[in-house]
Amino acid sequence: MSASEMWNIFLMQGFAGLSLFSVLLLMGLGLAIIFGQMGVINMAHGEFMTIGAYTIFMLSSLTETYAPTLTPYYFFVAIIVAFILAFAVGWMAEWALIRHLYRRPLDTLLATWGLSLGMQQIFRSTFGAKEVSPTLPEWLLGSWAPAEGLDIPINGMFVMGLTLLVTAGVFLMLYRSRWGLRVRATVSNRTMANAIGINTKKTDRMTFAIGCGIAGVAGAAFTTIGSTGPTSGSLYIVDAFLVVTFGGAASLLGTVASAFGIAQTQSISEFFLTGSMAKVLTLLTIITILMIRPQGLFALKVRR
Amino acid sequence: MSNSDFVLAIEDLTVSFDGFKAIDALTLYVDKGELRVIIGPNGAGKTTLLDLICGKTKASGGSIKFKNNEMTKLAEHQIVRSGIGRKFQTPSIYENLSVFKNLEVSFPRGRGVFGALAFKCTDDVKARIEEVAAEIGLADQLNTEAGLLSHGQKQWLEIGMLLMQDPELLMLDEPIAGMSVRERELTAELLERICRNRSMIVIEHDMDFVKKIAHKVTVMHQGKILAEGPMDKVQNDPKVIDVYLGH
Amino acid sequence: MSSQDDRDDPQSASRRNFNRGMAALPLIGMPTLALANAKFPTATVNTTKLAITDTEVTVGQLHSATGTMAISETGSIQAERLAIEQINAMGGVLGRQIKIIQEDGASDWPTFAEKSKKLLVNDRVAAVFGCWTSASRKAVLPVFEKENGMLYYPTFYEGLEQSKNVIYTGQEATQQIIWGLDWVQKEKNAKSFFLIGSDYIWPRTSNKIARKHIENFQKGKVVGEEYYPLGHTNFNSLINKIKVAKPDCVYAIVVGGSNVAFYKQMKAAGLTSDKQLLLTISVTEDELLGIGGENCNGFYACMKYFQSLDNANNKKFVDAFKAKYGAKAVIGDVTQAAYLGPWLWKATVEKAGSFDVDKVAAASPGIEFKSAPEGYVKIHENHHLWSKARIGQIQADGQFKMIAESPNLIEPNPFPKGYQ
Amino acid sequence: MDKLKKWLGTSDMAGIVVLALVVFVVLPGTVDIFRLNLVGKYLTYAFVAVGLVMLWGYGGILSLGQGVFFGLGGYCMAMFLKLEASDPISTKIQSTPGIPDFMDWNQITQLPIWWEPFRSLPFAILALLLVPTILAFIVGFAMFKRRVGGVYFAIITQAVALVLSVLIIGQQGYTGGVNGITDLKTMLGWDIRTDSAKYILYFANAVLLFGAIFACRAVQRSKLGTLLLAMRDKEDRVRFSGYDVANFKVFVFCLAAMLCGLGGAMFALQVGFMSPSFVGIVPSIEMVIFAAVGGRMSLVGAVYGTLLVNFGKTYFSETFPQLWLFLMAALFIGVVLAFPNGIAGLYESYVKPWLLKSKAPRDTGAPTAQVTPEATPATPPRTSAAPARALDSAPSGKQPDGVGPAVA
Repeated sequence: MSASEMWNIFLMQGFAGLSLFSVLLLMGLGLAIIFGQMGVINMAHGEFMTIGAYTIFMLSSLTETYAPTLTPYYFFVAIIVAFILAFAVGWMAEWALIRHLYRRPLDTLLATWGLSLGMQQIFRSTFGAKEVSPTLPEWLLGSWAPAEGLDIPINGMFVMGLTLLVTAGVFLMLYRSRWGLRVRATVSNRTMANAIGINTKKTDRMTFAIGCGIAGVAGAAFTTIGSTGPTSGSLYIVDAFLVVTFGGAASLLGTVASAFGIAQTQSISEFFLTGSMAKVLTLLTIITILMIRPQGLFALKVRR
Repeated sequence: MSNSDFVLAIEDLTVSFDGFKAIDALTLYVDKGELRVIIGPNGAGKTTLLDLICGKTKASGGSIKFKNNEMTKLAEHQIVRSGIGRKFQTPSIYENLSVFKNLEVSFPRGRGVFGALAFKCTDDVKARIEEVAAEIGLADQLNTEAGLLSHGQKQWLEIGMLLMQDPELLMLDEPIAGMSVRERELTAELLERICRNRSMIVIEHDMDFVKKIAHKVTVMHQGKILAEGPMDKVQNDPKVIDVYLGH
Repeated sequence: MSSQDDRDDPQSASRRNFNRGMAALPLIGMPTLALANAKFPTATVNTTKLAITDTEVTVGQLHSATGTMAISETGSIQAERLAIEQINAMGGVLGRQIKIIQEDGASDWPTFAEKSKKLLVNDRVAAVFGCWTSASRKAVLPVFEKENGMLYYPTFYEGLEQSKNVIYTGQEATQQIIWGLDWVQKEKNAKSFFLIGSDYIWPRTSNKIARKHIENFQKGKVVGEEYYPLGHTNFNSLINKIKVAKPDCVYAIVVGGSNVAFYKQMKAAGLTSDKQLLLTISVTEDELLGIGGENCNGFYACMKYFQSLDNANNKKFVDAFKAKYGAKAVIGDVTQAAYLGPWLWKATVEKAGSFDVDKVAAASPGIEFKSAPEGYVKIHENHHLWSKARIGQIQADGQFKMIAESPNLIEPNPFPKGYQ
Repeated sequence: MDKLKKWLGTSDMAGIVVLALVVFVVLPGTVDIFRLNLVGKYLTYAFVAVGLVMLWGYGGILSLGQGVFFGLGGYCMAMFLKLEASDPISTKIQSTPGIPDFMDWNQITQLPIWWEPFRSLPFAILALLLVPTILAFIVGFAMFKRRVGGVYFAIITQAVALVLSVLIIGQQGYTGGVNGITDLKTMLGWDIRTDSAKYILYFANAVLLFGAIFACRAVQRSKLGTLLLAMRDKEDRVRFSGYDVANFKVFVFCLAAMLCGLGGAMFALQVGFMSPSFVGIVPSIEMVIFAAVGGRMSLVGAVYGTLLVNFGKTYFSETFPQLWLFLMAALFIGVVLAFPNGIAGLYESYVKPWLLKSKAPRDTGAPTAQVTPEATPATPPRTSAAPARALDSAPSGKQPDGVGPAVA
């Protein structure tokens, strides 16, 4: 194998790691907000992603039927719609379910697990048990080949760009907006936040819904690289939780770092080992590190 | 000076949280049988100091010697077993259990897993529980669920739980906070009685109460000791006045 | 949507479809009904207390309607129901209408075992059409052997099994693998192969057979063999490994949701059919629904049936299927194999003149079904089917175009010597 | 009659006796052997639920990896049974007779060394109890000593479950892969597939289950049980009363794991196979719901919960196949929102007062009698997002004026 080929593989493998990183980060972000900031274990996170995926499917079918000329562009609109739909469902879920359970984090786990079962069955009844394939814009598929033998996946770049955008957005919102201030105040001292006039209930609902909305965006973006079916979202849930926990739950920066670390470990070990063993190795590494450092990579040090 | 004369000898103790020095090179000695009161404005590091002594917080530097044994490297339960008892700021009792069970659980026997499995509430345990219950004024409440007690009674119960272990050093964090006047008086009497054969460290804000119980007073400010001595001397110390009234 | 039809109220659905079946098929059976029962009194056709009356015979249907496997098993449920309705419209089996008890295995193997036991012990069904994954079959097999039931199993599978109590209407591994590999070697001049699979028994066993065949018989080379956990969604590293190894042919046995991720990422990495030859035995029309034909067009699949097969039997079958389940419904290899089950059972019962499982099992070898959508099939001594292998090329519309077909029926060989 | 009512209302033995009647008399007397075998299968899950009452209800530790231990116990048993079923004569069509069929399919020509000891039943029994316990010890020791708790523990156990299921599926030559270990036939020559064997196994299983309940009850009534409750409430107070809190948590985690192992082994015996589908995350969470439905504080309730959920699952999936997932969802949500203490809680708050209408003193000493609806089941770990207490703040809010103590 020639040096340039080696170099190409090296570049593509590096990109594979980055692309996995953005996938993990994008699915972890919504959870980082819900789990990290609010302490709610949302087992239905995957199903909120599925909402996003089915939104793409519905809009692609609509576009194909009514406005085929718009096919190359509907995707951007669809992502926004995915956010809105998942946000709305999240809003309702918080109102109906989550708000009663803030004092019992482990019970949110059971309740949202139930929610996820119900949502899966709704998807199944609405869209059928079989997987569907949304028609994606042609420009999103395929690869960009800047040099002979070097193929950079366009969908990978798209997901990466989207992740960058969403992450920046979350950081801005959390650290530069009134909402972010309210969320952080509520997280660090709920009673106090209440006392100084923050409507913590509203903040909670908003936070949960935004987390769900981001999950919807992630689900929408993943239609470019994965499947769309009633149980597609559940494929991501454990990975998402590990990313957030490993990063140190309350720290967004930790989520970013942990997504990066896990992605690199997995993608490099996958290259040198077989797929199953790479998965085992990655998980064992995470578990071991979490055992040694249970607070995750980034944690606040405060007096308790 | 030899440390061995003191029950507790703290030297050069330092702890920092992300660069903020909550306790800064603090040195403090407590005599046998002494009742020491620590006062100081909010954020002075009083509670942190207790946390450090009982092992809840790990020191960044310095030493804590209890009966001439180093405590900083020990785990919390080892520190307790060597004779240090600590009461928390808010009453920390087992609300779901009866008063009797609260005291029984605190009895220093069967502390290992299998010891606890084999533990029997024998007559000597019962006698001890009744004795302590009488001391803290809860003798007729033994079967009450602890969560139903009044705030003051909860504070006493926690003190009682510590007494079950018969510690040589007892540390109380604001024992009379939230108590009525009558309860305060009773608490003061209680502390005086239980102090007879052990040393105590008490954190308190109420100056009348402090005056009533303290043998010696230590004033803390910004993680350091500002003044130390009998109450009347400390009260007139200009530095102390400055800290309390200045800003 | 379309796939939900089968889960409507079964009564109304079957009545509706019954009428359709009546319209579609000649009414030869009806007049003979009374006569048949006189000819086949219940006491003689049913000596083992199966749930059979003078007018009715009960069979079981055991698939996952829920859970992760529902994606795959829905087609089988539909096809079996269609076949049974058609049989009923023709007068049933030995003059008896077939009644179905459907159970949900819920993608959970112990549930399959539990439900199979319920069907055999409590419901005393004469035959069961069901299972999809090897794991579910392995879970129910001891139950069928112990309670002496009859299972018609539709999926192509790894082989290494043969039971008196099972008729395997899909292909076993060698039937699907060997001819296909020979075809890519001969027609596409493939000498080096990269084997990929989801990590469980069917892909692993199939790849083992493929490897033996490539190395020992074709004198070719296997340049890589990789397995990924079920549900894995990230294949970029694997794709880079393929790029490093540069095989003439990628041999892919990825299943479930992973399939979609694999082909989408292959395309995104530039490994499209004009650059890379790929042969799969795990992608049927059902999987293409999820993957999207445009994401893997030009790749090849080897199996015994494609919806686009051009023969009269198949045309009738596809029309009936679409009439019942909607014009958008697709039919994959397993769906067709599931459709064979009830028909083969009917033929066998009629040959044996009895519903007794022992007699049905004994009468099975040699049973032919000439109007099978795939052409012609025959049950072998070993309870598998003789069938052809076919190569289809994936089209952008989610259908296959048949490129080649084995000249003769291939003999099933579940315990292939030299491949173990 | 009144006496009976009173006894039913006051003694926690009453629940056990009623359950024993149901399991030993009513069910075997009314249902056929097929359904009874199903009940037997459910009762093996009840071991897990009983373990969860100890671990989750009492210890406040929620593990989402109990399936791991159930699976390990089951695999230990299944390995023994499989070796017995793989004698050279009945496996003579294999290329290597005398080894389990799935090994032969995977070109393994010799029994792996770590399979060898499983030819011995005593070893297998020891292993099915100890393997889960030891794994629980390692995981528990590492985590509890570092004070990982609550949500974090749940997520890490989930990851452990994932690792183990990927491993078992990936190493199919040694484990049977996704199919599991199937076609188990005899134990020491005794055919476990016959109806009479099913009866015997059902009763053996029930006896073991009651043994487990009594053992757990003994633990609950010991000081250790009180300590567990105390720890769940105020972990720091227990620690500063001189107890090494982690040890107690490790103990109860090991206890629960051992019960799971036992349940898994009984499962393999009664159902005749073992598969990795128990090891994963989904079954582990389902097992938690058994305990939740029954009442996380009640051993007997956990058994009822297990039976109820599984009957429901079987019934609804037979009768309304497309509705049963909704019903499961409703069950999860309903139990958490409306009945946090499950069946046992309903019994406590409705049946018991009715039984006690003729006024009887309440036994306050027994921990089983205390059920607090709002109790937080676990304290968050030190690093969780729980708000830090403000430095040196005095307790706020009005406190009720207490009655003065009777200090003489």
